[in-house]
Amino acid sequence: MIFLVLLRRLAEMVFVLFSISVLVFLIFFATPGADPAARIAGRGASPATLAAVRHAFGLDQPLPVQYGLMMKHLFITQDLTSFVNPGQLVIPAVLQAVPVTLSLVFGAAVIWLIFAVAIGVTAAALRGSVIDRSLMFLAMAGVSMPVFWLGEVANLITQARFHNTVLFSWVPALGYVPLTQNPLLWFKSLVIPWTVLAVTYIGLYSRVLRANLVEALTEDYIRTARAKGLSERQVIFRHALRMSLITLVSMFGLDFGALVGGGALLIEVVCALPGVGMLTYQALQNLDLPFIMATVMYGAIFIVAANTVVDMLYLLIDPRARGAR
Amino acid sequence: MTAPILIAENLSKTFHAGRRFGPGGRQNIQALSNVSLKVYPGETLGLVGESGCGKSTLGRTLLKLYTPDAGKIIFQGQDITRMSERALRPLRANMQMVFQDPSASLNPRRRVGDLIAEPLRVHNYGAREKIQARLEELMHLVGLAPEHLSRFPHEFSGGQRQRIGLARAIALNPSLIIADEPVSALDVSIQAQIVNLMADLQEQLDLTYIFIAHDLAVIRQAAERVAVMYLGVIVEIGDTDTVMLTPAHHYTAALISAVPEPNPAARRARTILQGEPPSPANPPPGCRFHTRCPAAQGRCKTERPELRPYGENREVACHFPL
Amino acid sequence: MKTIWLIAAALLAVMQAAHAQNHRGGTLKLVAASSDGSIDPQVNYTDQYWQLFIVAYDGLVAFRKSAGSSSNDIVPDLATSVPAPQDGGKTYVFKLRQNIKFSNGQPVTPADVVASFERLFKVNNPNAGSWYNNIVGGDKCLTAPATCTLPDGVVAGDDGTITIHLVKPNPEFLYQIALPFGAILPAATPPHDMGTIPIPGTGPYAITSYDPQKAFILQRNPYFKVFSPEAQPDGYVNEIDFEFGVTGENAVTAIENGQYDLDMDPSLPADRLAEMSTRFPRQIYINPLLADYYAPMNVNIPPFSNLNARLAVNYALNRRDTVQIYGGKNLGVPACQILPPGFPGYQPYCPYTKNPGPKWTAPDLAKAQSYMQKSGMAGQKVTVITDDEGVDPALGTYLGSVLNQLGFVATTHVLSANIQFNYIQNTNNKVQISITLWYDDYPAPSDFLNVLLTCGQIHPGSDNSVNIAGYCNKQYDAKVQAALRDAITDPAKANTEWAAIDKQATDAAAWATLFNPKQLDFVSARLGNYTFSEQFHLLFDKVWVQ
Amino acid sequence: MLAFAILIVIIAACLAAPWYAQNISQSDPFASNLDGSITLAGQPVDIMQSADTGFGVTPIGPTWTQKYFLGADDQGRDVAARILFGGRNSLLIAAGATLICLTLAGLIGIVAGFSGGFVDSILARILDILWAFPVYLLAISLSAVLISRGLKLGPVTIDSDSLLIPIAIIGIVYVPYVARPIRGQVLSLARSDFVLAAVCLGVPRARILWKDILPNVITTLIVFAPLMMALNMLTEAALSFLSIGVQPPAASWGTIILDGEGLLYTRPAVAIAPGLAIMLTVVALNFLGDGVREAFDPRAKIRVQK
Repeated sequence: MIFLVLLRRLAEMVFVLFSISVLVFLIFFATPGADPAARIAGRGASPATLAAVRHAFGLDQPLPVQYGLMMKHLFITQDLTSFVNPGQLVIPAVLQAVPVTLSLVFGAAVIWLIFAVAIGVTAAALRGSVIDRSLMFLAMAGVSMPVFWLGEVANLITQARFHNTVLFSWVPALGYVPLTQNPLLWFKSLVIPWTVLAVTYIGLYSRVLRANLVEALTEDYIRTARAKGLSERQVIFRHALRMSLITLVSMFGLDFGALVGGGALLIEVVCALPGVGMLTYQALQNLDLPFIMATVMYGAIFIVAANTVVDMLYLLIDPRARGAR
Repeated sequence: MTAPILIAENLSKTFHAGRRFGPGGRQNIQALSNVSLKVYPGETLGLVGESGCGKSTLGRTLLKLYTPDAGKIIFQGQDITRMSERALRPLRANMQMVFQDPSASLNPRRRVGDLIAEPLRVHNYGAREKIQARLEELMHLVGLAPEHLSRFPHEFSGGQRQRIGLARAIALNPSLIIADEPVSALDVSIQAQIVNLMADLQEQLDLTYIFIAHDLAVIRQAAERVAVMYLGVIVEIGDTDTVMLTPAHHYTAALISAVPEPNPAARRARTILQGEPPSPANPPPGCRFHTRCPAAQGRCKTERPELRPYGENREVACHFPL
Repeated sequence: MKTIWLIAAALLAVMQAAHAQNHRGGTLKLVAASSDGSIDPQVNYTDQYWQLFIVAYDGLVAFRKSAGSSSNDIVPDLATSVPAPQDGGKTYVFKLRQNIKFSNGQPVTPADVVASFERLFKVNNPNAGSWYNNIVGGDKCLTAPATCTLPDGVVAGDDGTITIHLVKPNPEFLYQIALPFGAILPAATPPHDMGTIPIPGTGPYAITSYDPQKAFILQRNPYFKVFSPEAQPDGYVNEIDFEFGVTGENAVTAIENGQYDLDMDPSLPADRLAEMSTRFPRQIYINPLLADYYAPMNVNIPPFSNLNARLAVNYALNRRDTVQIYGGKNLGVPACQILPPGFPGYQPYCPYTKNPGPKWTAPDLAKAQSYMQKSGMAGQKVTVITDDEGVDPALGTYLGSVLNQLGFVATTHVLSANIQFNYIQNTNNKVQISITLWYDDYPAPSDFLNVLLTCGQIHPGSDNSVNIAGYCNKQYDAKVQAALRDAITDPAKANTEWAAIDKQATDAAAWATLFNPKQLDFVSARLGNYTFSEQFHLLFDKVWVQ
Repeated sequence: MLAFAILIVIIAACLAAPWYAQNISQSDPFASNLDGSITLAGQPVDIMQSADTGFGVTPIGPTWTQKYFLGADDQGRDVAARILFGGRNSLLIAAGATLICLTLAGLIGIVAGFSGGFVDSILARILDILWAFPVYLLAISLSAVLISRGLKLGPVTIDSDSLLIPIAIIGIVYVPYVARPIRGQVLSLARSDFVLAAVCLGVPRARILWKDILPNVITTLIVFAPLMMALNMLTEAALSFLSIGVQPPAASWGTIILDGEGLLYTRPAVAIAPGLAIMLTVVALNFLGDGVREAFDPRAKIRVQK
């Protein structure tokens, strides 16, 4: 049965990806200043040269044929090359960027989960108190900050204003150092981006967790647990938290997928991390269709895959979902 | 006997649950299978059975809220089975429904007056003043104060809400009301009030009821005739007293014996049903009850018993009736 | 006396050699925000990569590798001497040097030269249709690049001579083949854009790897021996690493910390200039560029189809403000005319100023307003198209503000730097006014006055229509042709003609020239022997890092 | 309701922008002022201050006086006045996009959920596609096209510098986020007893939609409104920061952050102030959203009744 579901999901995914690729393709060709031939040929090329380039790159073919060729190069022969950096293979470039994005998102995820659970549980345990209210206000502030702005401010503080103080003198210059090259530097160079990226999610998750916990604490089974003489802490940790985490897990799946799929674009740009988001950003800046296509496909795959995984998890966790839908 | 107000002939209805390639695949749930029924003017026909047996589906199909896959519905001599919603609209005034959960069937965002006036407006009852007068009259009929017209449903108790539901149902002077478990969501004391109110209204307004319930006690109180359903099939139909006292179908017997008897002396040997009812998605062949029937024999497994007359005013679908 | 001189000379030579020995070695580390396309020298048309190509490839002739204006001179490179034109300027005979090897060990032969010229067409060189098609057979190659041969155009003789025949005389031919496009490559080089795959060359360095996401690396060419010190001296550093992915602010910090030697991006972050100049004054080099920052105005669509409107803009522009935006008075010189200072044919000329004369002093707002009134264009909507790189958005915003003050209703659109230059050229986009920058390709006035302002450079509907203003004047074109003809026989006369043409173009006000920018290089503390060529900027084979 | 009060103050302040520019800062926040000067403590001070070395020009920093309260940007314009003007655009775009998003999402959700069948499948597919399209990629791609060429759709022509473009783009990208829950709600409403009851009463479908379904959907949309507006505000800032939102000389908080990015090391106030403005507004909107949800959400109400 699971196999059938997967099959159906796969078909849906292919359809969605196909539509997105067509959309991207059309948007690109509708964009002025995006004549790839002119950019491949270089500045000042004469019309005859332009025509020759157009022919050499198959850009004089009808759009559907061009689309088909591009898809063939992207998925079948996997030798799609850039329009802007001729000869540059698209797929290795994306694969090269993935570890950067994964490093960024993984680290941030660890931070945000730890802090969100800590804050959420604290606030729920102390619900109604001043601490609860301040924590929730801070969480809301975290959700409400433009992430690129926070990144800029963090850079200002750690790279310039207070770089020479004890507090931030350890912060290396912006950029990415591969884990394999220098683990310590890898860690140091990612701490600030991790924190910046985590702030929004800490806010979001801690608020959701607190709300769930508070609601769970009014449920019957919690009352039973209390009646059995369990302490408040035991009630929260053994019972309420376990149920509330299910919501968090599904949120986490979707957010993680979106971020790995290129959602961390702004933070990568601001912190100069050469991840998938940065690659996407540059491709869009360059209007480099092969790259745009590859990164959008990659991002969409992650988003759809994350959706599927979350749905599957739901099926596993919650048997009721199986009959329904 | 007068002509039936409503005739159902061989109604079948199958629901499709799930998507073809969805989790669990596509399921065909046969909610009604060859159901035939006649309802006579002025009577109350009880419809009883376990939950999931298709009685609500039958009620809704009779009102064309669901379109049957096969069979015929004849209401006041007109075949409404294939009628368009537009053509049906005038007839809707004559057939109404009362729902189980009045808090769900009354839009919580609309005022009571608005809710009750809805059918009047839709069927062009008349000018605003005329409607207002009718509203007050209706409130009076169901035992509510006219001042309550401007309130929202959630400001009422369950029983009061069901009265509102009744007021809306009778607003257009229908001939037939299908009441789908109208009291099962209510406290027992309130149940009796509503059942009595319905009886009063029946008398005053010359109503015909189909009264759906899973509670035999309520049926016994409210209905003159009763139809017993099991897995989308009517297994027994007849006068309430006859059916209750001398059930002919083994399922009816089991159902009745499950009811706690207030008088210990009258306690009979109880037929306890074994196991869960089979899934309507995959009903057993032959007699649908044979998997749980104490008297089942080989024939029951293959041959489906038809509803056949059995005594006076009674029909039973069983190869080996009691 | 003589002996003393000899001893002194010998001593000096030894000292110099020791000097060279001391500084030899190390890795020059360059950095930029992003890569710049193909590393095929016959394809890539960017200043950044040209700067690297000239230490890896040679043409028959080259620009002299030296500081100052002598860097505009043509010197022999793979050819033994710079040939004088024959046959009224239609024939050039080169003699190829012997015993020169490519970085893959193969010798350079006349066949390589012939193949390299044919390859220009096969790879669709951007100037194949505007420069090199003047070689006999070039036009045919243009229509069928794949099968291009130049049997009557580039002829290899038995004695190691190469004879090139042109369709018509061209005073700029030697310049055109001295650029990296004219690089002589092995005949076996595949006849398509090699993209990211290095091609062997003859310079002191050879490209060893290129990843547009990461780095461009050159190492010493083991087969290189100095054959023409003026054109191709030996380099000091052993390796040149050019890394990508570090943007302005971070690059400055990294150079301050000595992690890199030079930021290759054209403009440095404006808000760091003051800090750099006060903290690290000795690491800053300023050199004038043969370039114009200008605002081309489309003379074919309103409101700038009206001469008075164009004049109004020219009079109203406070060019000092634009220099302020660019980074201050030391980084740019206000200008009104087309040709940059120091260019052949340059005669200082500025009509659009308070006191018209050779120099711009201040805007003349009264005149601007009166021209504006005459134009009747007040209230017209105008969109300034600028790019998002460096100070360009700020210049665009400023221009918009000036237009608004004049009475237009102006907004500024910021497009990605990677598309803006193509976008403003395409007539379909109906760009009214924009901000752009033009560097010379080589020191000939035609590179501005012919390329940017003649009818032949307008290609409607194409992304390559470099006469952005769409200025087309038959009489002007005739003058340009005359000057081009005279340049072959009488360069001095031609320069006088160019000065007049410059004046005419300036008066037509198809542009509002803003200023001539200067190149600010912020280098690491260890970088020495900074040598700035007017053609190719910092020469990497001249600098040392230890 | 503190949140609401804060919002009102912010909106009022932004509405007062022209008054501020005219009477307090006395400068045109849209005109470059590169060679102007002001008098500070009796001394004339250049607005754009050239470094002694002749390299680099630094705008004046916060004066904390009525003129150039927060200093100048790289065009010598009064940042405080620009923030007030920018706030108008930021709020307008966020509100406009919210309106578009909710209208579209409501329509799609209702049509999909209520008509079911083929139409529903088509609409659900479209939502799936938009959903899987990474938000920023979609926004950036659309902006790249629209900002540079404007939009011509039959009789409708939108100038490329029109605020409608960012409004439309931001409005569209979040449609699936709202349309999906709305569709779900309509689906369950369409199967609810009270809709069945209405059918039974012979109420025409259109009237059921209008009287029974729409009011419920609108309530949900109202609950969504402040939250979407907060989200749109952040998105607008991000797009403008990538210079594909509001185009100069018009300003929004996002473009001012972008202006400030180039001055981050010397004049951080230019970038920090609009960021704080965004944060304050979005916090207020989010709290307002919580308030609205508590006021409207039936579950919350039941809890109150208990």
